[in-house]
Amino acid sequence: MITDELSAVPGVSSTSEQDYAAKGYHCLHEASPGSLPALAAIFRQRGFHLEHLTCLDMRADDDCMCLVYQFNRQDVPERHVIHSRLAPGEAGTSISEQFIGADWYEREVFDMFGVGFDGHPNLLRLLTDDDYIGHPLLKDFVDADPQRDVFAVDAKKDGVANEAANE
Amino acid sequence: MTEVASQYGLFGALLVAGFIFGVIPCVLPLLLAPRSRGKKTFDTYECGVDTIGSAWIRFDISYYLFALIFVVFEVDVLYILPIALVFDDSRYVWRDLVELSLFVGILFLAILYAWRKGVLHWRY
Amino acid sequence: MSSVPGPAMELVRDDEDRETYYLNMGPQHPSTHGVLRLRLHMEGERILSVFPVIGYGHRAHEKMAENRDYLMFLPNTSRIDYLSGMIYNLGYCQAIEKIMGIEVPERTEYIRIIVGELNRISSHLLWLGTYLLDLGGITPFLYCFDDRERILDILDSISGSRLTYCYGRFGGVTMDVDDAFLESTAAFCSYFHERLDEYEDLVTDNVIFRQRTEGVGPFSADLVQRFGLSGPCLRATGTRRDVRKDEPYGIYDRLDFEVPVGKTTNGDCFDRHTVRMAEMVQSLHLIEQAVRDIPDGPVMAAKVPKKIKPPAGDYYFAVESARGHFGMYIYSDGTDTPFRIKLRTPSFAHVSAMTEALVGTMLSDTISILGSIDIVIPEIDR
Amino acid sequence: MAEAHDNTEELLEQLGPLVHLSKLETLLNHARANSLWPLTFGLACCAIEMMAVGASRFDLDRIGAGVFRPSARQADVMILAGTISRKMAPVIQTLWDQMPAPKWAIAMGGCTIDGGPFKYPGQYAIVEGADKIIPVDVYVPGCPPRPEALFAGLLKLEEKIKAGRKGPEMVN
Repeated sequence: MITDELSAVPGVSSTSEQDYAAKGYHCLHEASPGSLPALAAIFRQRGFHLEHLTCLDMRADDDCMCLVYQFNRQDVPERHVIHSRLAPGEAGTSISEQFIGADWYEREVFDMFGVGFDGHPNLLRLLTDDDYIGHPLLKDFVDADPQRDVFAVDAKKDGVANEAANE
Repeated sequence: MTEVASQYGLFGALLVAGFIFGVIPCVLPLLLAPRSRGKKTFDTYECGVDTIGSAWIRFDISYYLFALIFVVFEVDVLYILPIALVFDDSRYVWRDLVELSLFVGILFLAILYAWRKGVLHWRY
Repeated sequence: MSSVPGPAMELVRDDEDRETYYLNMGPQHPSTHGVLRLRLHMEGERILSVFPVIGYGHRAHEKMAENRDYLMFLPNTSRIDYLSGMIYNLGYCQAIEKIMGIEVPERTEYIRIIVGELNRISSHLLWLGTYLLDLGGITPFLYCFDDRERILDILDSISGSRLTYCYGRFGGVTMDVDDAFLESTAAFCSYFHERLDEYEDLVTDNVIFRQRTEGVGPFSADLVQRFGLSGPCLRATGTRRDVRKDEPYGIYDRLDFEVPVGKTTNGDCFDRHTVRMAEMVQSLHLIEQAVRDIPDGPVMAAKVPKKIKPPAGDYYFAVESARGHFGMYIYSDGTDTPFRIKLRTPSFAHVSAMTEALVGTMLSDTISILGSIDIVIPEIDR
Repeated sequence: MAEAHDNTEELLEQLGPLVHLSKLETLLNHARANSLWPLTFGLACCAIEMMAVGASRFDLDRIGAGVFRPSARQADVMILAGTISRKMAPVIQTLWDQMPAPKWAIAMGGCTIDGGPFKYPGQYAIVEGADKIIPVDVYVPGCPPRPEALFAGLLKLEEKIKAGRKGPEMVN
């Protein structure tokens, strides 16, 4: 386990072993968004790969957007989950230099949650239309007109309505 | 003289029939088929999305050379059909066979030449 | 124009450039296996850079999970990757059983092995048929689908559906299997063994197939690590990694089967093909063992809580689907509706790897590589 | 159906043939009905069942509809097999415009009828029903519909064509 090496990275606030049988992963880390590239570099050298990266919209209870990174080895299973809390509106830092696969995961988090990533080469929307307004997986997302007539030639026009609804 | 005139007459009739035979399938659908026009009907079809950038670019030479090789065999077929009509005398079967294979063989040499020169190897 | 980092930096084409052009291998294309769009920046037949545009199959599965309680989300799981619908469905059930600590009777474990591996074979058969269709061989598609129909008949007889099964429940399965099911499965296994040898002679040793796949689209170990590939694409590069062996669920640890690995370790299309063919053989072994030693007994756990309310916290559970490592990251806030379910699907990583794997190949090789990684679109777009 | 398309007058103009010969047209309709060329157009799960219909056991070639044309320019019937996502709707509209008349549309599966299993309050990503974007001739319910159901849908479409429907008339 490389937990000691990971916790040495500045910005990693807590590291706790987890009961793998119940939780499904070995180790949980709390890390600040800034320390992610350094952690990713360590994982990269140790032969880990990024299993997935997602976001939790926790603005309701403790007013933060929690990024969840998950790394795992490819020969012996050793799963590390990293929670990195962001203030609502703060941007994370991209780890696409170390793991180019993260490029798409970050674009998906941006598309679905609106969390930007500094240093990301082309932060575009991944799954919804390029000119889609609003971030659907947020808890308080309201689609202004769910079945708006798909012929709405002026997507911007109803985009504004969408934005107003989401203010 | 009438002998020759009827020959030309026959040829002229054949030509006109061929032309009509070609034009009818083009004109008939214009009259009989229903038509539909949409916003994107006359755009180029590219998997359902709009094309990006123009296609007026300089293509690689190997496309052209491949087309040439096709033309070699095309001409070959063009000549074989009339020959098949003429070579119907059963006494000279072997002579006809040799003549025809000579003709096809020479054309095939063109393919061998292109092959040896590496036209078929796709460089780019 | 956007730019993708790394060697697949997209060359932005300015207007004076008369040499290169953009080609949309777009949403409606016979060999993208669904609605995937690849924006290829090409010069002649060579590809300079690829920018996959996905989202044409986005159906908001994860938003749906936040609107449904745990049981109502169950039928949805087999529609994420409809080719391994049974594996996904049972995987979701096993995840909730592990979180809630529900014990599953012995007989159900064996049934889950049988139907899961049958589903894997049917998915690989469909891949083989459509892959050869991409490469130009029309008839193997008909043979593979004919065999696949036999599997669908078996699975249809117990679960009632052919493709999107909802056969699993938390704590067991809905229908018990009878002897007729077991006999037909055993008959299928013996029939399918010779059939696989036929496919080996007809397809694997076919010269044209070899030329189109050997050495085409090799995946380096570095690429596999940076993109996080899994399943046959990972095993083709020689890494012996399979969720059924490394993090065993159900009774996979009790049954013996090997994890096939690519012969030449440069992980090209031919290796992916041989790995999938060998996996079908291993699945047959698994099914035969399960059919042989299936015990009698109930198929539903005795005590299953009416309302599933997992304790708050986050959990991760992974199964080995036909395409690779399918994982569910479930974040529960203690209520009966999940706070968030992240579906970690294998094809998402495989298509993102296309930005690098396709650079420099010719268009016909692109179709061969794209077919060999066996993608299912709603699994990418979720 | 009329109000769903009130702003599409300029989008799709459906004109009948210039010359109407009724006997000839019935003959043409029978010919069209028995040689439907579907567009290979799989969106999601129903596409697999559409492939199964085209394969050896259910074999669409028995009714002459087995020739799947990848290009929209050569297809007669568009079988919408799978969920229509919002990003895909303009593409389907483009493909429908680019298909030559006479053309027909079959909405296969619950998603193309009214959103099917993906219709729920928070849904933001799909078009609930294929008739919101293109005129549909035959609806085949099921999730996915069994191959026999799609077969029945195609036979129903053939009946419709033989009865002289050039395509879904756009009542604007």
